[in-house]
Amino acid sequence: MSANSVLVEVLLFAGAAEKVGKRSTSFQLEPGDTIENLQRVLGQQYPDLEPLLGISRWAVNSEFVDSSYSFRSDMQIALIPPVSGG
Amino acid sequence: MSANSVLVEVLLFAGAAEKVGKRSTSFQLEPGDTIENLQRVLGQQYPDLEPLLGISRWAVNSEFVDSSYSFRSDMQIALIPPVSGG
Amino acid sequence: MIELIEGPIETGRLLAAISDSRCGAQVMFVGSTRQWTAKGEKVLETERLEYESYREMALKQLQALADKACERWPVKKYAIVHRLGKVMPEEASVAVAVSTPHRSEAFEAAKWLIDTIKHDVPIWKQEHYVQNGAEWIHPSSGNCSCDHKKPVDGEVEVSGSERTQL
Amino acid sequence: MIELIEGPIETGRLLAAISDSRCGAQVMFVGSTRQWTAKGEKVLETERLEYESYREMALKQLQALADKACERWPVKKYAIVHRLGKVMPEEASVAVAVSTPHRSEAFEAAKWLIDTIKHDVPIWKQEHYVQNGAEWIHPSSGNCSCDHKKPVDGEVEVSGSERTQL
Repeated sequence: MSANSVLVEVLLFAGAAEKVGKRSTSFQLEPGDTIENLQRVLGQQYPDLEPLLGISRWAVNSEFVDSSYSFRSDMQIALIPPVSGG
Repeated sequence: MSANSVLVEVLLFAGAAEKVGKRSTSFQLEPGDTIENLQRVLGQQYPDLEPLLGISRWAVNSEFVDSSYSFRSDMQIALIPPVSGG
Repeated sequence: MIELIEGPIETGRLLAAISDSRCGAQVMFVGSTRQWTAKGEKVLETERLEYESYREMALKQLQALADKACERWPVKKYAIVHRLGKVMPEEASVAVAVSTPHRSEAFEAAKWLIDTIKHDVPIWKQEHYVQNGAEWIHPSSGNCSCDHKKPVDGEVEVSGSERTQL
Repeated sequence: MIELIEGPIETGRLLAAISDSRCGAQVMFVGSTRQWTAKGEKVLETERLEYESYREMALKQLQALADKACERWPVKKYAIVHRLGKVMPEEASVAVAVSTPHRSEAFEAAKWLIDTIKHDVPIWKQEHYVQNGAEWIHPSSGNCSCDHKKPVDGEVEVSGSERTQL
């Protein structure tokens, strides 16, 4: 963990929150880390989440982002499993 | 006019009623006469109706019929100018 | 529910009538009097519409169309109400509502019903313009804003001779 | 009007909100809890649905979709209301209503809105079956009953492992 590492909170919803057992979880990330890195760490920590992770999207500050997105501080990060509103 | 001729009442609606100046009009028809005959007679009697007659349909007993339809007695005949409900 | 009525259309009644435990989708179309209509460069102002029907045939045709919609799509319940007489701007002249298990079929059935009603049910509107008198609307075939027959935009009256000054 | 609410959806409020003197057409879609769902040979009975959302993002996305609908079609007014929490059979979970000058564009815009809402707005339903416990619904891509992406019929849950017994 470098001196510049950031604490990132990830919001969880629906089936993802159920698998993890809570509605958010935190990770220490390095500058330059991407969504892809975060997704790998999350899957290692919560193997039950893997099937859902593979078909979920990610949002940063209420906008969808792709997996190459790299983190800065002050971001609201959310795992968006396939939606089923309506 | 033969002894067998029938008195036929034709219901008129909307622009057709407006052109003719009444909501129905009667004609003496011969057995075997068709919608086509009726339409010709109606057009001769009310020339103002001609443009509308050309694009109207006919109904007998609340069903659309084509111009070869021939009359019997006890029928409700209606001229149906292009509809504009909704 | 199939009705021709003289007073205001209460859309809540239609939605209540089509509620069905097998259905997840309801689509309702409401047609209302447009006050302002763009016609080329001009904008025409409508004061009111007046509807008349050949009631007996209109009810029979509406029932036949509803039956056909239930054959073509899994429509479980339907409600069709057309208002007759004067209909002021923003007031509803017609409402068509259907319920189906899934949504795409509800959209299709409701659209087909209103398109077909506008072509085959003996109801007519007389448009009363603020400045141009009144005219019965008799769309010539092929001049219809829906894609039921030909996809040509805008309803056109039969001819100038159909217009009468109030 | 864009709302996420906890109580019943009053559809009359939506229709009042979209009334517009330039418009002759209103289309409203109402999605409700289906009690009985055919699944292969079986019929499943739903006791209730429970909805949750990522509220902040859902409101932002709904606004973005409404803006896009107004760009693509001449939508003059719109109303989108989604209910959260418990929704019992035959109760409405979502209502989408638009007003446009003519009807075909109202059908298109309303259909596009509900299709897109179902794909891109972070709201989720948990289906509570009478006999089979509860499961969060997470449709795998390509398994959707609408034609938004692929026209395959029926929503399918991610996998059996997603099912939890109550």
